[in-house]
Amino acid sequence: MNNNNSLLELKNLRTYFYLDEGVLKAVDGVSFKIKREKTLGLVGESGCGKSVTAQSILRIVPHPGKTEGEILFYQNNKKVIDLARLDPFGKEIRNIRGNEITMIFQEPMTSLSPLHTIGNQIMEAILLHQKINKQKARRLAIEMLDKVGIPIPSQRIDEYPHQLSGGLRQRAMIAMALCCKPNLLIADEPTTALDVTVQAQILELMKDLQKEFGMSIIYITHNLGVIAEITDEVAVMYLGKIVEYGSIDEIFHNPLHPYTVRLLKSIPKVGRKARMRLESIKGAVPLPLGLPRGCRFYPRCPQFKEGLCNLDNPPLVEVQEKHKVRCFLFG
Amino acid sequence: MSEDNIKALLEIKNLKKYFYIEKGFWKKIVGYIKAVDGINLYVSKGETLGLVGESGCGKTTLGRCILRAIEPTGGEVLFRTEEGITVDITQLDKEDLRLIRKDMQMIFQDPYSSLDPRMTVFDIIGEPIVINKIAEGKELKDRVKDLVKVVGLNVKHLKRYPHAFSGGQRQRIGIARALAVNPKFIVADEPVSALDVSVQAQILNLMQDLQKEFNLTYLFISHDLSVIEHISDRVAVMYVGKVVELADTEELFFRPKHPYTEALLSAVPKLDPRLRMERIILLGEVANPANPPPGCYFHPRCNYAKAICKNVEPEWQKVGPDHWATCHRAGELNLRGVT
Amino acid sequence: MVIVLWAVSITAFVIIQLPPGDFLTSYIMKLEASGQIVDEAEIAALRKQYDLDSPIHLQYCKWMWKMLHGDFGKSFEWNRPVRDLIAERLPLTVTISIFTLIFTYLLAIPIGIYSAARQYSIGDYTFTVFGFIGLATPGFLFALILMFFFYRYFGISVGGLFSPQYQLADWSGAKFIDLLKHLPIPVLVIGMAGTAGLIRIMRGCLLDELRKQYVITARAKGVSERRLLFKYPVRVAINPIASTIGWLLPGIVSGQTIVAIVLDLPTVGPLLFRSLVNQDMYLAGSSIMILAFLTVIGTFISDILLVWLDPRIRYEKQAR
Amino acid sequence: MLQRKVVIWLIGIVCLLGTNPAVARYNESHMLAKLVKEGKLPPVEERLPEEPRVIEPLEEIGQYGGILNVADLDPYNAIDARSLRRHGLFRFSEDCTEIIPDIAKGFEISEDKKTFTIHLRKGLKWSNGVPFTVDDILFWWQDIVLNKELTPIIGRLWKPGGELARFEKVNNYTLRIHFAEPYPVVTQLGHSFGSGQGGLYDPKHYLKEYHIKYNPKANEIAKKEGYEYWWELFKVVRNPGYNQWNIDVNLPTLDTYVIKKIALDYQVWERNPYFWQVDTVGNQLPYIDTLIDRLYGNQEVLNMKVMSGEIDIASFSLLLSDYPLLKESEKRGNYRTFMWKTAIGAAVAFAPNQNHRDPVLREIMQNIKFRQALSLAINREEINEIVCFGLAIPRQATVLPTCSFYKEEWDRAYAEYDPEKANELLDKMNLKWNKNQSNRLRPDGKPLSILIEYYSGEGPRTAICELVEEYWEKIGIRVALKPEDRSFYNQRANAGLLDIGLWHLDCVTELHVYGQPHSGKMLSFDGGCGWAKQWELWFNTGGKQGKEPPEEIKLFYKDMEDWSLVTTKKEYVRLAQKIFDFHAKQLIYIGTVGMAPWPVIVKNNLKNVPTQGWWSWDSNFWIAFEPAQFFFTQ
Amino acid sequence: MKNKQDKTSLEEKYYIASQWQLMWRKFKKHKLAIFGGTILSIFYFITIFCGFFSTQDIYKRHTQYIYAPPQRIHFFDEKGFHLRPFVYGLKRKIDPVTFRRTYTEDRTKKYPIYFFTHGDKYRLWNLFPTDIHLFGVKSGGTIFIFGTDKLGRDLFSRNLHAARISLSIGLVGVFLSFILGCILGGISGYFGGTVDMVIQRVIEFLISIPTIPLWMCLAAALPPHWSPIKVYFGITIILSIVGWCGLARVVRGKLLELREEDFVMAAKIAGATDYRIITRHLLPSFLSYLIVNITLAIPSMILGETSLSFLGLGLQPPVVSWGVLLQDAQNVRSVALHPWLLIPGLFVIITVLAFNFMGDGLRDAADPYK
Repeated sequence: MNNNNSLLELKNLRTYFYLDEGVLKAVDGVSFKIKREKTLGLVGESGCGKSVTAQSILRIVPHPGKTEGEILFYQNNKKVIDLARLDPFGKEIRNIRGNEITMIFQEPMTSLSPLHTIGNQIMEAILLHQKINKQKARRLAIEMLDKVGIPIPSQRIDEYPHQLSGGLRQRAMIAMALCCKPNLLIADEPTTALDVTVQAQILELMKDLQKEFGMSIIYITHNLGVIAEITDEVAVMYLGKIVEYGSIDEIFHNPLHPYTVRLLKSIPKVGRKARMRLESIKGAVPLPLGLPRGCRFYPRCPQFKEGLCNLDNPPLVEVQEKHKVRCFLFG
Repeated sequence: MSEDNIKALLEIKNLKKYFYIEKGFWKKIVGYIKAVDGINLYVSKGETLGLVGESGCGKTTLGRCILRAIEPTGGEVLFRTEEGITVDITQLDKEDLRLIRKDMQMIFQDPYSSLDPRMTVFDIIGEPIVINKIAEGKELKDRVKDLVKVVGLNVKHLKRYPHAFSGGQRQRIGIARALAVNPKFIVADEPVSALDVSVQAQILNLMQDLQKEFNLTYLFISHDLSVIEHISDRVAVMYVGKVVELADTEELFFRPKHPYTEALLSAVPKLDPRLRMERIILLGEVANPANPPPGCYFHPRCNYAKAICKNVEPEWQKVGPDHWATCHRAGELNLRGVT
Repeated sequence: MVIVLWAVSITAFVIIQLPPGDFLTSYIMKLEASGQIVDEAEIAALRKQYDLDSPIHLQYCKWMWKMLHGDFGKSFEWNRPVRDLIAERLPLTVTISIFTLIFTYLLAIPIGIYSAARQYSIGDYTFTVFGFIGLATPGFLFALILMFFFYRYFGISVGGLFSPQYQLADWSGAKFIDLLKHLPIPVLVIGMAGTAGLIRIMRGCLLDELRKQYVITARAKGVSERRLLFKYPVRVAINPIASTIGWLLPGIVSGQTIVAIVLDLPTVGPLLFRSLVNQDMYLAGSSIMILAFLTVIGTFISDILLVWLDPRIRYEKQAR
Repeated sequence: MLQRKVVIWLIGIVCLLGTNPAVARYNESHMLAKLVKEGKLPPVEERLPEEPRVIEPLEEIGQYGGILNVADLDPYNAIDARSLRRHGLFRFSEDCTEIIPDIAKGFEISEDKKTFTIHLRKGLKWSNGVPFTVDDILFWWQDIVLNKELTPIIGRLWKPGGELARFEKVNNYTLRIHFAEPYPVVTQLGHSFGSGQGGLYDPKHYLKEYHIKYNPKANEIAKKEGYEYWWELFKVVRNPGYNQWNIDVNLPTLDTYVIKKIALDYQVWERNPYFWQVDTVGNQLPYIDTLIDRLYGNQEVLNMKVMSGEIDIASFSLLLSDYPLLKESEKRGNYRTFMWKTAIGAAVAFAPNQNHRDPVLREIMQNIKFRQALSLAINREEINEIVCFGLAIPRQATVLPTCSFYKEEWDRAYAEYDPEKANELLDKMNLKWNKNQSNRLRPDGKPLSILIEYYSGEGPRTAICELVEEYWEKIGIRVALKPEDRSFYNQRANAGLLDIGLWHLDCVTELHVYGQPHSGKMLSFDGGCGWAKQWELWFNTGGKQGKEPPEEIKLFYKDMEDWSLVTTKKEYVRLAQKIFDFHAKQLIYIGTVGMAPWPVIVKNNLKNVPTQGWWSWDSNFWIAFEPAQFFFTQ
Repeated sequence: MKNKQDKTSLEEKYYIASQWQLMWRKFKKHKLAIFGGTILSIFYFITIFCGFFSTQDIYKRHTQYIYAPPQRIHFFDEKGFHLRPFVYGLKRKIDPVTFRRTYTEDRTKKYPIYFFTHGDKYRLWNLFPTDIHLFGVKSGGTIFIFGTDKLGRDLFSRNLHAARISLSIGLVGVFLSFILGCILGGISGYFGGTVDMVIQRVIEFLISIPTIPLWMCLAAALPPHWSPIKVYFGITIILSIVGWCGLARVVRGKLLELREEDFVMAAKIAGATDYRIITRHLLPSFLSYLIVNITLAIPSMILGETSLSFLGLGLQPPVVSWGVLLQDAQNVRSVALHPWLLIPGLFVIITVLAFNFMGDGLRDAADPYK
């Protein structure tokens, strides 16, 4: 756990949205570390705050949102920057965005401007962060496109997003994210909108590229299968908080938090005896607006203890090395 | 297929649905998308037939064609009524269609757009009952209440509007609506894909329970192989408007005969980090149904493709007991199933 | 398109035939009003000369036939070929229209962008209210008030597009400058309503676009807010607006007739109006046809423009 | 500045001294003098006729030069510009009591009123230098009027008693016109419209080219110009002068100015180098070199142009109601505003339809008491006050006091405001009030109501109608107003479908009140009101169609016929008085206010314009004030 | 605990809130829209009782007060504040040179304003004869809040009565457009095919005809012997003939969009007839959009009426509408000397503005489910 090995550290990150209806605590005290060249999986159901966490890191939370806490970014030159203190519209953060930390999104169609060629959009990222001329940037972009497996990149570079298929578009997005050789890639559900066969292609590609570029990845998804496939460590989020955090093996083979346990059991698994009854979690994920006191999961928790869970918020306890749980069962 | 005809509740013969591509002022037809391209299937009473495939393969269109929610271009959809009469749904007039629809219902993918936001839960669930004049007045109320209980919703919430409910609850309302007319056959079009994982299990369980309780027959459409495997008795795999493989669930998952099925199975991420294995990575993406490749539509991505695959369209052939596939090499290949 | 134009041609013909009487009746009334003596005989002769005696459908066929050959007929009132009359008015009409367009766009687009970027700011509200007032004021009233205002407080006599000394002069730099001096009021009045509408459209479009995912992508790339605004959403939002140029042009030509009448601008609108009042058949009919043609063509241009501006549509069409 | 003025004055004095008509030395504009020097024009002495018309300047001898800016609203009614430059062989005096020779040197009417002799000026030339002779008049008569294609039917004016007039050329400068019957109406020829170009003469030398009789190729020329027949093109080229905007630029003229340029919204006219008028010191007129007529699209822009001083002289297109505004802007616009009288007998005259289709209403309308009551119920003083600033004359609809046969009592006949008496008259007619005293009832029990349909243009009709509506409602007549389009109103009037006709009463001056059947409103059964279309038809068809009028109307008709054939002054006055006595008694037309004032705008530096005058069509507007002698002080 | 109960009942209220209740919730947040709506309700309310609110008969002339400027209402005089407002008498002077009438306040004559006074007789809704007016002065005095016109008629009262026609012409015209647009747009959108194409072509054709000639031709086609009431309806028809095209397009577009919604499919599968689908599902769904469009179409009708009147094609004098009143004002003379004649223009602007504000708010609230 020495600092040299860390790339990014979140300390008590809070992102609240101040709405007319009340304060929406999308991210409420999230802390974790990402090591260099490792992949962290951020998993949770819709509304758990995983995407907002990613946006908070880059400081691109949409309008009524406010970010507090610390986001310590260990740059290559051993400088540490607290991203949370930067002006979200300032130059410093802009120099980091798309350069040292990059991001890819779920919907590759809407994430690319429909009116600009993919080359234009990739080159923009290059030209913003590297002092090279347009021709060089173009060559670089073609090279990147080639790397992400787009056939005939010198031709494709001048095409518009809608001319590409979903898989190719996502590849282009990845090319755009990687063209400045970032230290950290935040992938926000990059394969959710894709077919399984294409998803497999993209996952494979990302693994290869990680090896090649030696970057860290924060991989955000709701699909536990994908998490199992690609990550080294996993943080399970529920309603703005991390409820369990551990290595991939621990999470899948020794889940502790009732939520994680139930979640894993509720998913049908290929190759199991069919038509078995699934275990499910009662109720649904509520909106993180005006939440009850106590553990956020207790209304749905089968192991809920009256007078304990509904009064206090359980702390995140390290039960084992590399395995933390936020539950009174493991206090 | 013939030996199964007797117990089939529904039989689809050579069903086709082409969408025309129109162009210009005069709407000249310049081509067509073969969304459903000559499909043969049957569904037995009480079973769940899973229909799996990637986006754009035509599975939703097939589901809708069966109910004639959209007009099929050709083929037959034979349905056996309670009285044991077999009717061709594609040939029915409006009145008869309305009658037969009492027996066939649908559950939709999007729990948001499938409920009219301007109607209360009571009205939504009661609508099919009123339309088909099954009950009215107090009887209607009781019936709706029963349905609501059956799908696990609070009876007190009948006056609420859909906007008061979460996705899972909405899907329950949708199911209650489908059940309102006592159907025998339900087309479930991706009923869980828009839901959260934890809720998805609830709905799947509910559907299984209901199947038992009401002796329902499902055509379950999904792109998620794990869900399909979980719920189906038999599975049909679709690729670009055609069914490429059909078999019992276990047979298909463990002994696939079509390379596409194999690839599909291989591509599904396993829920176990220790099982990270070598997968079969297919090249490219699903073919464009408006402009499919010649021969076997799958051949450009197929690892086993031979010359014949590029030119000749493969036949729908029986490759085992209750196992059909559309592949030239289905007999010779030994493909890897789920391990 | 051809069908629409054909239908318009019939309608145009019916329109000019519909009011009671015809050109000759109003012509004779005018003569009598100014004290001329017109006897029955002359009227009969004129009827024959103007071909008003033949059945309407024959008149129509004749008119169409001539028009298809590029002959728009002769204006009864001015006794000159319709083509010449319209040609005399068209350059200034187009000039005004173009200036109005430029004015409208120059004003509306930045304000729209500002309003969207600073939604719910004081500036946004101010522009919104002003925009709506522009939309709500009847053009003729505004024109009249403005005209008097300029006369009273700046001593500028408004109306027309030239000062007396330049009206007769040939084109020269000075004349052009004189024209520019006279343009602001008509352009302001004509452009007013359109500007207000455009601001609303621009603002709405932009607000929609600003919420789109690709904006976030660009932001995540490290693009600055200003560049972000202009390179992406503005570009997208301008599309539907830019493409309206096509049908805005005929709209300005025909729709602002009332303002042109009040300000006495030497444009096609008042000419058309006058010809309609006097039932100057060929002039009115041809003007209507030309305007309708402009509209149809304008729509067509708009479509093309949209295709040209938006690669999505461009390729969609190609793909199909 | 001062120096310059002095110099100009000196030049003026020199001119005065040097130009004595007796010496037959003439002066000309610098503009023309230059052309003469360049040899492009013969000297002024050669251009002027032997006896040019000498005009005595109103205030002073003028100065040459300047541009006269005029504004009009309609190419057909470009009256200001037209009357500033048009001329006829004759013109009427300002008050329309006399005929004054203009282009012609003089005329005679024979004792028996059957022969009309015209004397032309020797040496008078068209604007291109070609001499103007009797042949030009004969060309008009023989080749235009008598040409079947150009004039299929000849108007009644030239057929007194049904027989065509006969034209006799005595010599190049003398013409005689013979009529079959005594024909005093021929004085109508004295009107400058009637005796102007296209009205009595045309440039033969120019138009020959387009006439089939003189040029067998005329049809081909017409075809080349896009016409089917020669006469179509001929008419266009000849342009009798209705529409000022389709004049052939090359057409020779005798008018003050010659057209130089026509655009859609303006015209440029330049002085006629052969113009045949001189002032008392021998300066060839006009003083002003150029006339520019601008066509404005609407009244308001025209007003603004006047107010900002861009227009030098204006009247026809102005409105009385704008007077305060115009007057207040005098300083800014640097102009003077005058109020002239108009020769209009009644701004609005009502004519109850004597041949109404509804028999009940017809009977009421034909009852003289009813018409008297209508007239008595009108508060003319108030109308005058509200609509005309109190400057018009509240009067009955009748001829102007300038007429030699005028009687004051006509003016006052039933013109006082006396609603009580009106009510009394209606009571006497047995038109009873309804139960709640709001409306009178017709004999058949229906409420008595009148629909006033009217053309809303020309003068303050709407304002007056709104007032009259109220006056008549006070005496129990329900009135509805319906403004209409002009052509539609005329259709309805012509068909005799109106309840009550309404028009302004013009043609009430001495020389106009009788004469042309169409213009003498008081002598017609129509007068723009269609008040007796059935009777008119009866007279026109000799009793075959229409309805037979009562005896008194037959008598009235006979008087009118007789009046147009009188030969002695005494008889003329006697019959006229008989006719207008009848009018005054019968109230065929019910007047409101007459001789309303008319605003006239003259730029401060424009001189020799009278401050007081008659503004009327009858005297052809400006022409009665010799506009050629208007000038700008430099 | 009580708090919680309140909250749940509030939530429950939200849950059982229908579309219109939700729209109202959203609409309430739009302050400008509420403002616009309030103004319009006031206008319409006054319009309904215009006889009562106006001070006099609209045809009553005051020959002594032609073109009198608006009279100021005072609370203070030389003696100080008075609770009862009053007006001073008017003194007329006619300029002997320009003949312009000028009016000054005659401080010696004071006319207090009384409420619910008896004045000119009128018939409320053409039914009940009465003479009660909201306010007025005792006989002998005058009260011209908006001044007088060329015949000395009270413009305040005339404006109120004009509002009746101008405000209703928008409603009636839009109602006609609405019917035409709904039926034709509905047919076009729901059934599609050839019918759709024909209707679309008709719309295109109507749109490509320049408005003014179309107006002129239609206005000329009105039988001239029609009474003012009929002309009024004729004008509304003219305005709506142009107006329905836009509405039909909206209806069609919305229908095409809604037709693809799953709940329509669900109803179809449940066996619902076309009629039921249209009336129960589609119509309620786009009704809110229609209302928005209608709200935004009314102002163009009102402006259209003024434009028609400007061209002399609209209503004519004995009838009073804002357009007709503006006819008197559309000249330099009025702008310069009698600017109060322009007041109807102000009313037009305010009304159109209010409609637009309200429409804006409605548009935001139209789809409460997004």
